[in-house]
Amino acid sequence: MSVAIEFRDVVKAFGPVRVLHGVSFALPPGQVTGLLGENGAGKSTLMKILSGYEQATGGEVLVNGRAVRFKGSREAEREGIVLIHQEFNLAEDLTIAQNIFLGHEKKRGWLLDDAAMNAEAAQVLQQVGLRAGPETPVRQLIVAEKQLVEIAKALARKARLLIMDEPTATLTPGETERLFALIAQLKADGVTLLYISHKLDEVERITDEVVVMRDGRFVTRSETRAVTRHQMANLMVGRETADLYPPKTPVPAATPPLLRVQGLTVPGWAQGVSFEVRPGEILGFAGLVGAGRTELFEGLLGLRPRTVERVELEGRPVRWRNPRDAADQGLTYLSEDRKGKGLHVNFGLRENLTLMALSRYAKPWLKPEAEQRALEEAVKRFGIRTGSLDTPASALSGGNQQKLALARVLHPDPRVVVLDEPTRGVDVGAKRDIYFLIEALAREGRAVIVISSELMELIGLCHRVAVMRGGHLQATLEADQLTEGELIAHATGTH
Amino acid sequence: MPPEPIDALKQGPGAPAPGGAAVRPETSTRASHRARSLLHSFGPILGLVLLCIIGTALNSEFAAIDNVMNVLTRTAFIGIIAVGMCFVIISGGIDLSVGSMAALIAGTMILVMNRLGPGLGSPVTVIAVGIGFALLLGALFGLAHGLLIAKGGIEPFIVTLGTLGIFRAYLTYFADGGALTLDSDLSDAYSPVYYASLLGIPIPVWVFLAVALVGGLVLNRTAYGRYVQALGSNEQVARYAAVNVDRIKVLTYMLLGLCVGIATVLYVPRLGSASPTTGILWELEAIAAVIVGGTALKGGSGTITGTVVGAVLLSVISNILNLTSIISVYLNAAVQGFVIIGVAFLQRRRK
Amino acid sequence: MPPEPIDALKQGPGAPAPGGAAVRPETSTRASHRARSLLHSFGPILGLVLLCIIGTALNSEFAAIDNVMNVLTRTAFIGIIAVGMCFVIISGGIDLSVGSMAALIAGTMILVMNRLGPGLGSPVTVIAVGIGFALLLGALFGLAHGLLIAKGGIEPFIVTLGTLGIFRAYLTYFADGGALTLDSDLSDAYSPVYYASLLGIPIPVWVFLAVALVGGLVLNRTAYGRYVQALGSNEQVARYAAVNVDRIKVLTYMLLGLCVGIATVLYVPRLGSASPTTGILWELEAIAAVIVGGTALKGGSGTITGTVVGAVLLSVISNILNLTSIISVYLNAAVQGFVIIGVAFLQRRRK
Amino acid sequence: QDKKVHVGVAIPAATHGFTGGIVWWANQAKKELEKANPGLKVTVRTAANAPEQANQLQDLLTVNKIDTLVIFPFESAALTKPVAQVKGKGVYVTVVDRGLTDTSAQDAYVAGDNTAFGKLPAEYLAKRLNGKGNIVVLRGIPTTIDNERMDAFNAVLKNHPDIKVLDAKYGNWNRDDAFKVMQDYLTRFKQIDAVWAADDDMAVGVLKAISQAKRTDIKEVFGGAGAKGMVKTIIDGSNPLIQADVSYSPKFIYDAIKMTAEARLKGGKLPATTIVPSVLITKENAKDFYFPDSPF
Ligand SMILES: Nc1ncnc2c1ncn2[C@@H]1O[C@H](COP(=O)(O)OP(=O)(O)OP(=O)(O)O)[C@@H](O)[C@H]1O
Ligand SMILES: Nc1ncnc2c1ncn2[C@@H]1O[C@H](COP(=O)(O)OP(=O)(O)OP(=O)(O)O)[C@@H](O)[C@H]1O
Ligand SMILES: [Mg+2]
Ligand SMILES: [Mg+2]
Repeated sequence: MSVAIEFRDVVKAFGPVRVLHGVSFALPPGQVTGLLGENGAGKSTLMKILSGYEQATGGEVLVNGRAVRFKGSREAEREGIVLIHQEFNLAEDLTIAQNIFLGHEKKRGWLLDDAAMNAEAAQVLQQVGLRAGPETPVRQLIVAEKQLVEIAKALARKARLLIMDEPTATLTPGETERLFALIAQLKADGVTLLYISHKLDEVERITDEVVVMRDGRFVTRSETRAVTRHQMANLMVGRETADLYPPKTPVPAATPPLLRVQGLTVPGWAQGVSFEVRPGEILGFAGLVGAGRTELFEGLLGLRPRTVERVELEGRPVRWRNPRDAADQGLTYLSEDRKGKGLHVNFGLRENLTLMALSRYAKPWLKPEAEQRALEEAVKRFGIRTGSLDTPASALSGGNQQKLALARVLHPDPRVVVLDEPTRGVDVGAKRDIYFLIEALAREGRAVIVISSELMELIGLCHRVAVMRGGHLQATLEADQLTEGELIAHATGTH
Repeated sequence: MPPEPIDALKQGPGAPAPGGAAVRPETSTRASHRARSLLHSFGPILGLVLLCIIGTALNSEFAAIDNVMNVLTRTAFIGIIAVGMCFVIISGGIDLSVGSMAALIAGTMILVMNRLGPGLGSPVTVIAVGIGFALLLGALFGLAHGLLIAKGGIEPFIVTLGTLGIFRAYLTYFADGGALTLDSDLSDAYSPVYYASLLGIPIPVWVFLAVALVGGLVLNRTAYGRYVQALGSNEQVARYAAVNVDRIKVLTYMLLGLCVGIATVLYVPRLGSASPTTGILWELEAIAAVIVGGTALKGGSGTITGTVVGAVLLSVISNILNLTSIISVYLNAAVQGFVIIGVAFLQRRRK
Repeated sequence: MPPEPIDALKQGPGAPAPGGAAVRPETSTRASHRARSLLHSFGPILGLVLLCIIGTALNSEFAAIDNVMNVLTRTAFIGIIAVGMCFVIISGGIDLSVGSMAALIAGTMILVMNRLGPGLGSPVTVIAVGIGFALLLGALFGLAHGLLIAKGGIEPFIVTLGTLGIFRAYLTYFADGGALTLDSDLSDAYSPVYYASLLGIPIPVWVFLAVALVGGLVLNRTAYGRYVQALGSNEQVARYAAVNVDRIKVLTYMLLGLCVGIATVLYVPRLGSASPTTGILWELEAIAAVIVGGTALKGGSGTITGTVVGAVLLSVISNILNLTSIISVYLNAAVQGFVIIGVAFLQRRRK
Repeated sequence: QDKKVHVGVAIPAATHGFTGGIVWWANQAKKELEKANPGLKVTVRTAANAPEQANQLQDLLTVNKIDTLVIFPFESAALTKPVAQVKGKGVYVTVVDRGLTDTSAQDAYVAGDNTAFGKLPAEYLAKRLNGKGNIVVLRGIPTTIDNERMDAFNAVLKNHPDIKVLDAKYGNWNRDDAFKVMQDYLTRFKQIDAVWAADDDMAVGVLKAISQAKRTDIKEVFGGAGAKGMVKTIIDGSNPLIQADVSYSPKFIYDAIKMTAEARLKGGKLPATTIVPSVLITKENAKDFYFPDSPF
């Protein structure tokens, strides 16, 4: 029933860029293995080879001792190997059930058996805890819901080896717990699991063993019990890691707010939310999936229909009809949906980086050399790791795409910046850099708003945290009140 | 759908109770979404109903059964082609050649039947062979398109723009610039296929209905139809889901070719001839029917019902214009233009 | 310049990993990437060169300077429109109305000039006013398209299919079904704009060149051009990236309208009249020039150079067909079709 | 005969029956004349629109180096200037059918008679209806020739106040469009006495629509141009609705090429204007207008 896997000297090159330099290790059947490594270490690539989405350039993969060479994902699935992709692979126009069964439709004679598929989809949706009906078009789902659909899709395949590539990057603790329960269930059923995550607490909790990769090479493996989180981080980055969070610089008490929002209502998502943020302050937004944080800020920018009593920037009332207006006045927003809203994946890195600040380079003609210099700087500042500066953004690893997206919204040099899940899919080392960067932005007198599903991140970073529940602003906690328990209590309404 | 409770947020990380995850507290959001998408798909129907009211007001003959049958019958050609076109557009492709293809199929079909006529004896056999030939040729042309697009990797627009010229040129060549006309005894034997009725409804309308029904069934109830939608929605996702993308593309263009063949089979008995003017601008009409029917040109989703309504709507506009003289003939095309834009406005997509 | 190694996250005491630089300046990847994209963009040029060789082989006069100038001059209309169309297609839109729009602009421009003729005295003033009027009208029509598409939320295909009919209908109406002809003294004064040369190169070629250069510059070297590409690549992402999507759309259709206006300004002195058949199928030619030039119909990216080459290539094909009589006149369109598909095959995208 | 003559022939492409006939007759002339005269070369070009035809004139001049041009202009006004340019380079120009707006741009004019094309059917139908009845009209494509014919038709009917033209819509010289327009006329008008289809192609669609509706009120369908199918019907008397037609044979392109080529070979000239008259075709004279080999 269980599947044992062995990689032997697996090599992968995209054109002449080598990303895997001969990876060898074995996975015993029936246990949960964590796969660790920095952004761009080659984790996703190796998993795509294992599950048939990419072909290795050299070396071999053994399944239960037999060398295999999958020409497509279907062949891998025949062996019971299923991958949950890091990036969503859903057809937006189709319904949830249609996506779950795409390529594996149930039929009765010639015709599709939609009733059976919807029923079964409802069942797996229930398992992952998604309450949307199976006939909901995927287009209508929010990011976290899409992630759950991806998980449901893999479950419906009845995998014997299930690979999860950062399944919780967009999930809040609630769904994460549910997922862990599922993982435990699967493990008990004898399924082999491979778990990739940059959230080391999760890795510590659910894996039996960790494998560490660095720069396209296998580095080491260890029983999870035998290493601490700190040691895991060190193994990943290959050096001693320092404190994750910067010290908090206190905000001068008397400063007037930089941004003040009063009575913002996004019909169906958020009701009468008011908040303010001062220069130099980092304001967090906490809440469960469905709390309406993302939509609140999309509404603020005019990306959704909304009503608002008053928005003030530096005491002056402003009216934003679209993100352009907001950007012109010094507010930018990083979306949580990297692929769908955050990056032009077909564009080059340079074009992506400068898009929001083009006026700086157009005098009146764009200066590609200046843009190129800016890219080189950003690559250095944000630690974007890439084979070449001359590739489309789609060739970056997930975490590096996130860094690029972050670089992009900071490029216009905004006075207020709203970061929705800024460290989604980013490795510990880079996370630390991003935290320090956010702190530095605040110290320069900017206002930073961080929406995050990682409570620790909010606690470690923010001066104050606003908690939302069911579209309402529940409470705003000051630094001294910030504890995990307190946040959860407000977010879930059990306070 | 019963309103969903808002209680789901009550669970902390420690207690993953049922419904612990993504919940939609606002049922009204979804309901309004429904309403909007209903309006979206009812846009063309609404437009059609409005037009019919105007038509009847302008000329009471408009609603007469004879006129209705005339309109439906003449819609049949474009409608049948539009059903095939709907698949192609949903799959993310386009076919500009359908008018020329219809003309060439009609022409060669006539040539073949005239040639066989004396030999085969019974006109019915000849006609049966001719029909088979037309359907086969349509499927073959579609196959050629599909292969050039899927295997050759050429843009559908280019491939079919090319064959648009090629098909019409060969028809002109075969017809020596004139018309190809079906021998009169064959023509007499064949004409019931267009002119006869069954239960008071003309044959072409029956065929149109059948094609639309089968089309709807294939699109919504078969794996192939599902793949067509997946392909148009996101080709990469379809590829990842192990859908044989190339095969689906080829099949889709063949399906359209077949539809063109069927339309031609109905067309030939009408006038018994094919000439270089046959089928001119049908591609635009067929594509317009699909798009007016609510399918996005980018592909991904669309409905056969919408397409059928779109095709009928376009015929009704020109029918109404023919039934009245209130507007200068010079401006007929302008009226059509305004109506098309107006109907599209009724079902515009929100941003 | 060679990218510098980025070591911020890397250089720890633990592991000065081999090749630890995050950026590996694999020049060879770049080279092969370049090579491929070169082939891609050289596809049309290659096709053009091949065609020119064939042309010269068939008739040595083909390469004569007179013929070359003739071909370039006549490419100017479509070429100028195609430059504007290139923007629209890259932005993810389409415009089917350009032929009708050109016809209506030409017609009303002639009407205006004839009306002004006696009053204003100097023909030069009249012509200047006419030219200004044409450009303004083009921009206004583009504005109307842009608003209906961006603010009205209607598919570009539908909007411009509608105006295709509307523009032509109004021309027919103004012309009373016949032709509108420029008064002969005005016509004489205006004709140098088409027929005169500067440094041995005809004026329309200069204008074409200027439009293409400005177009290329705007597309690649201005913020607006970048936004157009961003919009076509992914509208949603562009919106989130603070691109004023509606404004860019409106501007893009206005730009195309302006290009149509410029083309018309060159067209009128050539034939001195406009009729309901003026500009028929220009939209197809302009779109074909853009697509043959390597731009994808789905938008996102494309080049002005490719578009120019595409437009010239299409003219050269018919020029060569005019130079020889080896093929039945009926089959001209077929030859064009085969060549278009062939050229597209040369630059097909790998999967 | 040593004299070398290169005749360029510029005509519209074969997009409907009549132009199909033009192309066929032009090629017929080329075949016969080149065989008969070794020094003669004829180059035929067909164009789909006015600008393309203007392009072809340039190409004929600069590349094919013609010295004589026979042109059936796509449109009179639009081609006046391009033809004038060719003439300016010393080429002998014969214009066929559609006169240029500036007659100094042509050496000779061989004309069809568009006025008669509209006048004859009007006179014939007036007589046939005894000066009283309802007529529906199908027009071609909006063009100047279509206007000329329609105006001539209306001018005659002015003298017959009891004949009513119920409506005149465009059928685009196309069988299918004519079929639809006629169907709707039949729905709309309960009493129609005659149809002027204004083109034999359109008459085909009109006849089918009438026979489908099984209407008996219509006494006559009058086409136009003398297509072989129609002429044959008149000869055979096979359709009571078709009794007459007006000649407007595409053969005049053949005549024009032949006259021009022969005159040029002899170094002569054509008369400034030659009108090929349009005549009424009835059962009596139909045989003279029947060319079974032509596609039209
Ligand atoms: N299609 C591609 N073309 C070129 N290079 C690629 C491509 N896909 C991935 N790479 C490169 O391969 C390397 C490994 O990428 P991979 O996605 O496997 O990293 P990862 O370990 O999953 O990182 P992350 O934690 O950020 O997801 C990266 O340097 C990336 O730029
Ligand atoms: N398309 C939709 N149709 C109906 N309800 C929706 C839709 N999208 C989101 N919702 C609901 O709107 C509410 C708020 O959305 P959302 O989950 O994005 O908030 P959030 O706090 O930003 O969550 P996240 O942690 O994912 O950022 C939720 O109840 C969600 O279920
Ligand atoms: Mg990854
Ligand atoms: Mg969110």
